[in-house]
Amino acid sequence: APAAAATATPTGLGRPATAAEVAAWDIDVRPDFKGLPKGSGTVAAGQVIWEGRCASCHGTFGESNEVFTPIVGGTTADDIKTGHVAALKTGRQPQKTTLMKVATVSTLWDYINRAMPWTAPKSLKTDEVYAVLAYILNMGEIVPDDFTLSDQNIAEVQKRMPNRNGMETNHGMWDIKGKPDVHSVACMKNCPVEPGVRSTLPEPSRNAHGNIALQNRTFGPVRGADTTKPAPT
Amino acid sequence: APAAAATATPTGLGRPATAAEVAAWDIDVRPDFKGLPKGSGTVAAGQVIWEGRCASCHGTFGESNEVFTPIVGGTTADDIKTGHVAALKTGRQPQKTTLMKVATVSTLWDYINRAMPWTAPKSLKTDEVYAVLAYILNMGEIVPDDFTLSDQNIAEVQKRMPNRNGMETNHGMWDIKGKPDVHSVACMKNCPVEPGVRSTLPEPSRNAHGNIALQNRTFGPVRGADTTKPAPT
Amino acid sequence: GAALAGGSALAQSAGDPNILNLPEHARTLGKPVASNPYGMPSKFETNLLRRESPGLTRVGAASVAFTPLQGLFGIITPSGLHFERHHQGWYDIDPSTHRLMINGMVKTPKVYTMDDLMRMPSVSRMHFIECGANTAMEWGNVAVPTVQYSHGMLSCSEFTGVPLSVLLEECGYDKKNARVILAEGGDGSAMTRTISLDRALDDVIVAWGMNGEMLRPENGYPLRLVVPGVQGVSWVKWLRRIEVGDQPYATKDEAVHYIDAMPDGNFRQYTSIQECKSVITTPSAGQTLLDKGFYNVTGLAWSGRGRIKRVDVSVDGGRNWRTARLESPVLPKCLTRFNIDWVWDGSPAVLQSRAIDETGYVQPKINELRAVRGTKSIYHNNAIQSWQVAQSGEVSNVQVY
Amino acid sequence: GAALAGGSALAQSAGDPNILNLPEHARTLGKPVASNPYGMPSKFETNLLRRESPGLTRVGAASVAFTPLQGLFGIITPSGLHFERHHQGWYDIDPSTHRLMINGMVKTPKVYTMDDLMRMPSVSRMHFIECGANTAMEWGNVAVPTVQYSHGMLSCSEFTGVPLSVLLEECGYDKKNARVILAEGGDGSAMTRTISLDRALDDVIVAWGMNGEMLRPENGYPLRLVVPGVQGVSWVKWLRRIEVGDQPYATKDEAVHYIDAMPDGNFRQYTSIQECKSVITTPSAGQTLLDKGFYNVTGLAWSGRGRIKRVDVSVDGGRNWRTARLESPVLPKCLTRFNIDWVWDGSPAVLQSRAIDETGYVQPKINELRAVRGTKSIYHNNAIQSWQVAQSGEVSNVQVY
Ligand code: HEC
Ligand code: HEC
Ligand SMILES: [Ca+2]
Ligand SMILES: [Ca+2]
Ligand SMILES: [Ca+2]
Ligand SMILES: [Ca+2]
Ligand SMILES: [Ca+2]
Ligand SMILES: [Ca+2]
Ligand SMILES: [Co+2]
Ligand SMILES: [Co+2]
Repeated sequence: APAAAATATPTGLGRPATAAEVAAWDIDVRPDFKGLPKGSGTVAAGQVIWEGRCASCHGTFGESNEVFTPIVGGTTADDIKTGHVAALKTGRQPQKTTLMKVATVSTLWDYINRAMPWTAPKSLKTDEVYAVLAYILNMGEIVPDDFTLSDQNIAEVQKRMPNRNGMETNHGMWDIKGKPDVHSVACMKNCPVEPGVRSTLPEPSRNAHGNIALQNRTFGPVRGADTTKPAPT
Repeated sequence: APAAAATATPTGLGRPATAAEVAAWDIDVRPDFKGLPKGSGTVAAGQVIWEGRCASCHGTFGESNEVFTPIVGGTTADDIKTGHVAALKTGRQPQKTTLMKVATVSTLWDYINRAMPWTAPKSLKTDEVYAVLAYILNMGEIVPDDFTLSDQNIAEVQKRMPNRNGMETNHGMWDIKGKPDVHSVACMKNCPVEPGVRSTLPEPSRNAHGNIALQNRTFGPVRGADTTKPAPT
Repeated sequence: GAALAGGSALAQSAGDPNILNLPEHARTLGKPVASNPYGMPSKFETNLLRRESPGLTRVGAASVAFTPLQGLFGIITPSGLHFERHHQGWYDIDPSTHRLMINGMVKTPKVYTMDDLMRMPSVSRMHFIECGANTAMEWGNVAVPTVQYSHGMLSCSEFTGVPLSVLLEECGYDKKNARVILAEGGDGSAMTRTISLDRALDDVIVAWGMNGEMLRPENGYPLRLVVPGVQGVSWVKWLRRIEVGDQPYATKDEAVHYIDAMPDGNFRQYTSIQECKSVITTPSAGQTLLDKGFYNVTGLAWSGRGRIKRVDVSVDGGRNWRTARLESPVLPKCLTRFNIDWVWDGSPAVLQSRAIDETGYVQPKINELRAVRGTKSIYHNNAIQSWQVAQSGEVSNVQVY
Repeated sequence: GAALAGGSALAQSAGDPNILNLPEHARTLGKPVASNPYGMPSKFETNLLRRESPGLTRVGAASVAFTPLQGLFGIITPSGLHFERHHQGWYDIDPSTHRLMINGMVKTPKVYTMDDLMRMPSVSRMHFIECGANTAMEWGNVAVPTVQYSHGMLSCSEFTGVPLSVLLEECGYDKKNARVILAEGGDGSAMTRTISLDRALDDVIVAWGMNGEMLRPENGYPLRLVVPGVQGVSWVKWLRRIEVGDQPYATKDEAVHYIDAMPDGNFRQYTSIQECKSVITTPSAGQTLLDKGFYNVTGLAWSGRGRIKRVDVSVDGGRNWRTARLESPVLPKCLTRFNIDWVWDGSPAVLQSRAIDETGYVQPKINELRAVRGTKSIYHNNAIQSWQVAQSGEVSNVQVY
């Protein structure tokens, strides 16, 4: 249903944005670094920021999963060469860290700049974002201890991102007319079914969401199961 | 959309009602008096009930419009003869009372029995309903002072109801395929319009529902008018 | 909006402080999920409430609270703002004790619990409900200041329940002699209404669901009748009983009220169907336009006889009309939302909408309605509504035809 | 229900005391209208709430509250029970201070107030919103006890707003070179997502209305993007900015999350469309059937690629299937409610539903999905859901294929 048909009349509503307004809000940074402001920060300066304003949530080494999955870990020197994080294939590291997944360093710059620290988003200065990102990359051994990250050298750092070659977009889920990857058929009678029940709810999960009896109506076609007791047999 | 197509299977749900259950709930009384229980009550007994349990709301003579439109008034001896309440046509009595409108005495019996007194519905005994209805009819001069209303003579009383011939059902609003009575046409260009504005909101009504400014959002395409002040000109 | 519309003042300044100074919510952490396990509207939305019309009724338990149509969008009425009309107050009935009885001209009179009913084959349908007395106050002259009071006995929801036809079938209704059903409520008024068997077997639903959840107490929890296309009083709330019969019951609300006073002094009885109608909800009376320029004129159209086919809008009091866009879905006996562009040039205007349903019936002007039904009527005023826009931008309720 | 179903015990007694002893609400006066000017559900409905899944997330402001699908009807989600997913908490933003900026590859970057936007040509449409992570916990094995937690990041509403295409047109977007838009939120996370220009010009809405009233604060009041068919995270809430661009932005939530882990160790990026899916909501896991006999099996089906064409239901774990009834309306990128009869004979059963959309795509089994995408994925699990009914009547979450 093309919505453009909604009107033929230009409304003339809204007004031109001023340059200062666009500057205040247009903060996104793209993979090609369009939008990245000039600036720089050292690993050492980043460590100070990290320990003062980030580590309480993400851990001293970015390893904490107290508030979120770990940021650092699971990448190797070899990954930096190949641009493919090997652990993603082997499954050796089941908990995937940010550095294992992220392909584009711009993503981290953009996100830290717009959203971190979590309780005081947009409070970092530009150079502080460079610095703390330098420190994260240093923890991931992507940049050396004496590194200064800047708008001038970030494209070089991109070439060392461990999972920079780890993304593919040749799938059917971007375009509405894209080709699905899974093809099922709608059999109606005597359809093939593998025997037995292949997976059931683990017993400890039965009551892990509270008593389900209290999450259903007390009338109607069914009652919620009393999950404080084992399932009747 | 015929909903019957919803299922082919008889569900077998529900259970037969017992005779006592049907008796407890099947209280309706039809114009042909189907459903009317045996019993009787005098005008005199009705007056006692009326004055004790009805008059506080409806007035001693059923004339009050404190809680509702008046019950008694506006009918004449001639109406009782014709079965047409003349005041409905002349508009002499703008406030229409219950007795001016109601065509069927069963309606009153049924309603008083199911719903009155308002704060204690279904509290009247059968004979009490007969009695208080007798008294209302007496106030309307439909039955004499010494009358005893009963299931035996109520059909006779029906023949004296002032507006018993006042209803018509030859309209198109009962049947979904009924013929509408008003026929407009959808003129599109240079359509005939009577000149001027034919009616406007009386000034005292402007703020009679409170300040309309407080009944609209404080953003969006419009603002509520401040009706504590006169309309701007 | 207006204040900033010029743009030139702003272009000279650095810009809007609401942009230049990042708002607090962009710089802080918000509230956790499930802070409100059952959510409510914003604190900035408290002007839109169900409200009574002072003087219309004398007691609040036999009264009306109107839906604030002036601020609503689309066709679904938020359940918290669904209009209320009670005759003996409302209750919050314990569903485990609630019963539905079916009796009368049936092979087996039956009793159903909510458990029974909610196991039965169910349907979900969107329908409008309009009180037969909606717009009653405007039969003669203009009387009320806003669309909330002139048209707010109107709501629309998605209802879920078992088709009444399924229940009647299972009780073995008398196919040869039955003509009507009587629906009876469990409230103090034990509200009763006669409904034609034709309607009962068509699309009437014994409903428990409204807009995805159970009915609200004010709307009949746990069970009400949904009688699509028929006036709201027949949609009996707190439904306790259905009786199958062979003649109408002339209950109080179909023998003393909801009867239509005709010019000859007679009343029409058993007028049930809500005929085709529409109203512009924004801009509408009591609202003031911000400025000259572009506006989206929006409103609602509906018909008790089926689908809306077309809605036309006039901005010159009915001389010239343009056809509005209808939003989907367009469903039978359901509200249909319409929208149309309008550029206000700052001079006085009179806005009107006119709906046409699938039967070809055209919503009439108030004088056309009065030419047939006179001025003493109360119910079933489906006339074209006129809103006058003054030079000040203030919109008011008028009659123009 | 069950206890009284026999009938013979009752026939001997006089009957059900809930009928024979008139309930209090039949003998008293109820409450006045507008007792609650903004109404709430019955006090008997408090079991149905938005709830978190313990252990799923670590902090409530970057978490999920799930919709209680197990107790809902029809397709409209009550706004108070709409699922919540925030990344940096929610806010109740003052609309008078809220601004929308459009910039990037446009002739004139613009700023709109809520006043401006709500004057623009608006549309109202019903659409589902599903989080890309809905049913994520079930990719490998069964993990959660009820449909609230397995499928409850799913809601459906009627949205009202201005088509994004209208805004882009008026700002003069670069028709030759533009490929995508970036949508940005006004919250702490300033959530950003890339959306294809194709979607943006099709049916995307800059919306303020939800189910007839303004958006709820938890759902982006006063402005959110509605991106029909696309995963919920792209429906940016508290929308402050749209940038037109010529390449994707690889924002955090499309470069680190909402990416699909494939068996070869790669991720699929920019997977947006929610493919065809369905689930039976009643009876479902954690519910116990009252008794043998008739049940209405009901559920929801939806597709990000268009309309639902058909839903089949199996009660024997997928060996045999029957086609369910679809309730109207059946709208593109909207929930569709299905219903089907089932007589439970008291023996174990496995209930499944399978949806087919208008493209002919058939909802897959979990093993078919895993055969292509492996077991490490999180997002876009649209597999057929199995509910096992035990002899006791208790329903539980299983995988059968
Ligand atoms: C008070 C807790 C807190 C503090 C302090 C904090 N963060 Fe975070 N951080 C979070 C949470 C919670 C998330 C996940 C947010 C979401 O769900 O979108 C997150 C996400 C991130 C991510 C994205 C990780 C991913 O895989 O998505 C990065 C990078 C990050 N933080 C960096 C930082 C930096 C740099 C700082 C300090 C300048 C910082 N954080 C301070 C709580 C915190
Ligand atoms: C506490 C107030 C109150 C008391 C006491 C009361 N009534 Fe009523 N009565 C009302 C109200 C209010 C209505 C209108 C109800 C409605 O809106 O459906 C009404 C309606 C009626 C009507 C219908 C009138 C019409 O035109 O619809 C009749 C008849 C009636 N009452 C008779 C009685 C009788 C007989 C009694 C005593 C046995 C009684 N009332 C006691 C308040 C009262
Ligand atoms: Ca930009
Ligand atoms: Ca180091
Ligand atoms: Ca009867
Ligand atoms: Ca006398
Ligand atoms: Ca006549
Ligand atoms: Ca691959
Ligand atoms: Co009414
Ligand atoms: Co999500």
